[in-house]
Amino acid sequence: MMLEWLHKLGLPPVASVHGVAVDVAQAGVHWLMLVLFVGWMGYFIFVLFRFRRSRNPQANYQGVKSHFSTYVEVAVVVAEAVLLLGFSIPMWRQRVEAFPSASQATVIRIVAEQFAWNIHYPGPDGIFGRTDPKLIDLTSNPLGLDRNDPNAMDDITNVNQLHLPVNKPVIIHLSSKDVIHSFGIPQMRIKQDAIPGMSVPIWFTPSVTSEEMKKKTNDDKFQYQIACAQLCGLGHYRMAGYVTIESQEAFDTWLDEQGAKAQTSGDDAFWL
Amino acid sequence: MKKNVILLSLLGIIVIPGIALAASISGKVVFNGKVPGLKPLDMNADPMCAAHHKTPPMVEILVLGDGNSLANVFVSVASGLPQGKTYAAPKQAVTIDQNGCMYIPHVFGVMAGQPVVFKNSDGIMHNIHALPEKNRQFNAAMPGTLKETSKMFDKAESYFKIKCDVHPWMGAWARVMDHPYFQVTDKKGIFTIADLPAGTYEIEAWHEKLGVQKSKVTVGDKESKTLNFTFTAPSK
Amino acid sequence: MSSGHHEHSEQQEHHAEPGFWQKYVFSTDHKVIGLQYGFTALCFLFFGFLLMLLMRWQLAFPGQALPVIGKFFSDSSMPGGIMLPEFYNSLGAMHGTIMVFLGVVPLAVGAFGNYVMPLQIGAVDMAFPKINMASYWAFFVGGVVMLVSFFVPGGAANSGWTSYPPLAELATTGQTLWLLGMVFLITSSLLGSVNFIVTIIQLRVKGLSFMRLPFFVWAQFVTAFLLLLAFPPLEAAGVLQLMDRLAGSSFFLPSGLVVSGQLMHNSGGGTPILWQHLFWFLAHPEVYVLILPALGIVAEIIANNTRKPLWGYKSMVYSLIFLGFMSFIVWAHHMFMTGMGTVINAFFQTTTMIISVPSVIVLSCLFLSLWGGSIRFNTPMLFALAFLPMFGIGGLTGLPLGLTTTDLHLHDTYYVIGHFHYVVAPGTIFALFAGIYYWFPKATGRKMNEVLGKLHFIGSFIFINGVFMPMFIQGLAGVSRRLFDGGASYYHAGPVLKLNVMMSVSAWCLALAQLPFIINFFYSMFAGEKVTSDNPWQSTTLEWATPTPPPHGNFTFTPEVVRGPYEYSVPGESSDFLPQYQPVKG
Amino acid sequence: MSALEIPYVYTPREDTGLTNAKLGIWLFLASEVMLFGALFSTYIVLRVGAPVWPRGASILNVPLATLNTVILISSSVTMVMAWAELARGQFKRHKLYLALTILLSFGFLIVKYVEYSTKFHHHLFPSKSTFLAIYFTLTGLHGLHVLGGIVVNTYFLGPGAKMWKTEPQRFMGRIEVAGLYWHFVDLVWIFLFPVLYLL
Amino acid sequence: MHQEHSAEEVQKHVRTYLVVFVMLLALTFVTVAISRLHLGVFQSIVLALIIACIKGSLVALFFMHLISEKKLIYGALALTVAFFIGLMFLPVGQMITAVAL
Repeated sequence: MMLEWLHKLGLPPVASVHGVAVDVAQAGVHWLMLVLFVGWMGYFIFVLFRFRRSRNPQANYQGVKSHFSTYVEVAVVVAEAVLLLGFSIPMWRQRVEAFPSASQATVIRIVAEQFAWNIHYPGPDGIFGRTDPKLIDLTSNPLGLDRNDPNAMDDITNVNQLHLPVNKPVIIHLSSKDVIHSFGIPQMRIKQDAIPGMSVPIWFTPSVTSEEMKKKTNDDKFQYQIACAQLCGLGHYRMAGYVTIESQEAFDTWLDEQGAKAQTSGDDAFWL
Repeated sequence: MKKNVILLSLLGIIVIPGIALAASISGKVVFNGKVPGLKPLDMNADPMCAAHHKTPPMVEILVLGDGNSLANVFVSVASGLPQGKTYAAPKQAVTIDQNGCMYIPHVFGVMAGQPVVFKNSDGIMHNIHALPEKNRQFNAAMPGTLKETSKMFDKAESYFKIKCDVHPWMGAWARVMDHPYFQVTDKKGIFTIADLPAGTYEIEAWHEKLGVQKSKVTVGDKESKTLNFTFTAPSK
Repeated sequence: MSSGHHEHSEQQEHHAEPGFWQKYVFSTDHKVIGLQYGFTALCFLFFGFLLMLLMRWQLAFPGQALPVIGKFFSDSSMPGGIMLPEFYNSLGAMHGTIMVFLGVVPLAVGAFGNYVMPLQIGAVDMAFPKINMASYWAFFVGGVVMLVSFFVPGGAANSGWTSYPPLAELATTGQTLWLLGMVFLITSSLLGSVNFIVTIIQLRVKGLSFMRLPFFVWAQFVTAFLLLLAFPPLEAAGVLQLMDRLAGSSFFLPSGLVVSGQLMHNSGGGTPILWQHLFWFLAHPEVYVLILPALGIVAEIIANNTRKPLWGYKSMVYSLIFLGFMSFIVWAHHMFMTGMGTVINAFFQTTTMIISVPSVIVLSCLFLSLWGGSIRFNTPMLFALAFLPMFGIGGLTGLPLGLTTTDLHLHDTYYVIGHFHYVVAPGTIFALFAGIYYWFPKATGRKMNEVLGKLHFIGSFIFINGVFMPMFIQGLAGVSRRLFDGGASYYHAGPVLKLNVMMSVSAWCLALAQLPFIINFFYSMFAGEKVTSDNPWQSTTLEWATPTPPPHGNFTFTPEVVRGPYEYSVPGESSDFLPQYQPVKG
Repeated sequence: MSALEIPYVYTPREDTGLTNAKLGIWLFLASEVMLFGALFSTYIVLRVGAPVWPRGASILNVPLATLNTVILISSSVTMVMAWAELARGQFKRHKLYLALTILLSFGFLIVKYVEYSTKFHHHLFPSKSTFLAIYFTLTGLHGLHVLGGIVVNTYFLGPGAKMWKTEPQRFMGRIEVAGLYWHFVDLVWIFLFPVLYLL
Repeated sequence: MHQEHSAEEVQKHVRTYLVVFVMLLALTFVTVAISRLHLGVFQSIVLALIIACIKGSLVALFFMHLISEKKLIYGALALTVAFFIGLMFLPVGQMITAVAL
């Protein structure tokens, strides 16, 4: 029920496997908050009314004698402990330690920059080509991919267009060229800072395709987006990436297209 | 001393158009060699940009006209101008438009102290990140609702890049001149440098990818000479 | 100190009347310094508030020219009245910095701490009056530096109040001034905190044991320790960032940075995460620096206006100490999204949950103190009462942010903004208003107007919730913070975007609601109702035992404390309050 | 300015056993511990994160630093002797020791100056590596503390010494406080020396 | 009242100071000598820090009279040490255990 309320308030529909558990915890913690707040407020309003000066001219030196508040505090501690030990810590462990094996996942590098997301697919060989910041050219080679590296031959890169197959775990190695950005897809309940000098892996499993989501939300314009969550400069507010979740077949087709595009054009390294 | 310079330059402004008339150098720049199959710009990164173009525009590192005439070559007088002479900057602004998520023109020259107006025809946010070395760098955002903004470069400076960080592919090349004898070739590859005093000049032609070529030419009073440049891609 | 003391000081006053400069500007009197802090901080608070009003225009109507006022701004900030994103970022960064470091802390600690605390412990002044003065002037210089930074090329700091590198290190000159300003502010805080601790420990009058200290003094005591030990790491971090900016070192910069397509030629080897550690090592305790004095003020006012002792005074004190201690080891919950391993993550989550317990205890004690009271609804009490649920909302919404599971969705969204603003704005700032109304008669000899005060309260209460409550909704929708267009670029923000207008209108109404306060403040200072007694609220603590306003040296007698701080409505007594200094009968 | 009689300036408070200044300086030193602590923490983080870390001795001048260590330790001794002589009522000898302390502090700074200028001469700047950056930051900040100590001690040697005639007890307290600060500066160096130069 | 310092008492103090001075000098040379032995990185760090801690303690205990200080000071310093340890180890701990590569 709480989850329905939260969705009504604005919580976007969930679209990843672990996101369901995040929402359960979200609902749980908001229940705790609501109960506490309503309890406090009920008591508060009653007390303000009951013990106003005109009604109660003589204050009582002792005040409350019951131990009810202690029980409440203990209850709060227990609830917090449940949320912490039951949900939060195990969930984090799963996030950062239980990575799916690379062979069963879509593995991608994402390199953030002011103000774009560079997406890097390893191509059919599954190996990312060598990159070198010295080779970066924003028009032709924004990732600084070393074209002489055999592993780089079939690599596919693009800016801001992230395509992922549905129901298959995704591992993203996240880094940044310049300042700290933060990679977040609200519907996936995922967020991670992209920090220069570090490569942080995250993983999730998208469970709803873009098309399904369009039907579900009754909105043809529905669009998954990467939202930058960390102030990264004057263009921070529109550092959006576009995410398409699609069936494995559609994804493969798209990837082939992209690969073909990368192959046919630019026959001479000089012009790349 | 300083006064003298100012006086002299004032004199120059008045005198040049009157007396030292109209020698001119013009010519054509062509590209020679195998024309590479260039990639179109991938503007999917910002759907609003992609929507501007029916077909994706080509990258601008090599813009050719009929007969492989080469556009976007910056042709200027490199040396030979009278020593110590200074040239006043025109009041009229150079205008750069941000249109279809591209800079128009792609290569431009401006005189030190001359205003540069950046227009935003796109109605989406761009930022103008100028990366000169001698002049002060600036990084100015232009939200969609801001239609134009005026900037100025104070010192003469060789070629530097101006780019948009919101749209990584967007780049323009600029050069700040201390004299008015320069032109950027159009798609026909044609340039004309007019109103030169008689003398021997070294003319420089620069292309962002193909480098610099220089050539000497002597013009007499009211004489017009032709000077052509041919750029070739380096062999592997 | 003997009874001969005040004769001595009177003599002094007779033959050496200090001049205007020494009396009001370079004064060493803690009360004058407190008022100086108060006025300066209120000005900064007002200024920081104005920055926010500007931002709210842009958020409600992105890209539209600001009417009338817009044209007074320079082309580098608002050409034609249209705000530029870099100016918006400046406003954001400086709003945060000014509100925290130049507004709330100086008001809560510098002003109330300085004015009230020595009076409450029966001291003649602070332990080091000259250092006290130096502390104010360091603060003042820091503030001036911050203000000046608005006028340098490129504008003021625009990398957030957290100044995360590398962004902050690539930023314009304003950032250098920000760092310099911070060094002054930190120095000021350090001088102040040493002074506070020594004063509280050493200058308590006879009989005033630690467990008889008013809760406000306790709050200042713990706060001073937080400032003393948490601020130096930020000073170190500031020095390191200055080195990076000015000497070209790479403490916070890894190698291979490519900015705008250009490879940077720094030596590398540093890490941006280090800054976050050093920054949050201060900035988390800083949150408690903001909130503890507020709790202190509220406790004083609640005890006074319920006419009964605080419920659970001792457990409140112990909670306070525990809170202070724990606040040093929770900082990395601000950094959950930096790629933390399980163990450290679990550690910081656990400490974060633990620290919520003493907060709940203190808040519960304040709520329970109301039971059985005889509640007077005057203006200070209204603000103090409103503080309780507001701080409650602020505290509760901290829970989903402290648990990484839920934080995964809420991190760096408007939920965070809503959360800490509830703690600080309707929380702390309400408490500070309560304090101003409460102690105004002591400082001026006149009461503030009750009608205007209540008007101020009602307006503020309604509109401040109108500003901040919708932020939780936007946050749940996943709208990131610090967005120049308020989220218009994102699909998922669509359904909650219209709230921006409502929030902005509330903010502007909130500004209007401050007019009664400003009028009241100045009107009452000169023409308010004069108090007939030194103790108009019939309070028990020592500050009310002084003449009104208190002279240099404070007390006209040597106070001695014989009982706890909140002996109201003691059974069998004829009066409903027994001041701490009133001798025991018989 | 009408002087107030602030208690426990001269004599310790009974329950705490401390004068205001004594408590104050220790609190100040506590904050200094956190300041240098943050910088040492920075050192650890940088070093752990670095693929290679140079041995200090390969870049820095260990003999000079050892000399400086000896100078600073000696100055600490002269400082504590200055206080001890005051406690014995030997004001002249106190002045001698205090002067010696100041002299040694200047010696320390001169050696530091020599060290810095050779570094600059060889183009070893903070921008060169994080090791040099933390070296310059730590020693620079420490040098500023030495400078601060010189200012304080010179004041007590000069104009501040007048207080010995009027309020000897209070003057002794002041010298003790100045001494505590000075020993702390020495103590920081004792850690800086091995951390930067030897490891 | 402030404790009066008798001549013998001070004399005793002075003797301590000189002993400490000699020890500090000796330890300085020991630590330099050890660094010349080129032990393993770990051993040399541990040794150097142990020696530095001894020297630091000597200064704090005897020059700064911490050996006979009041409880209140001990309390304040204990607090400082606790936070100092947190500051020293938590950041580096976080970085070592980070999931980042």
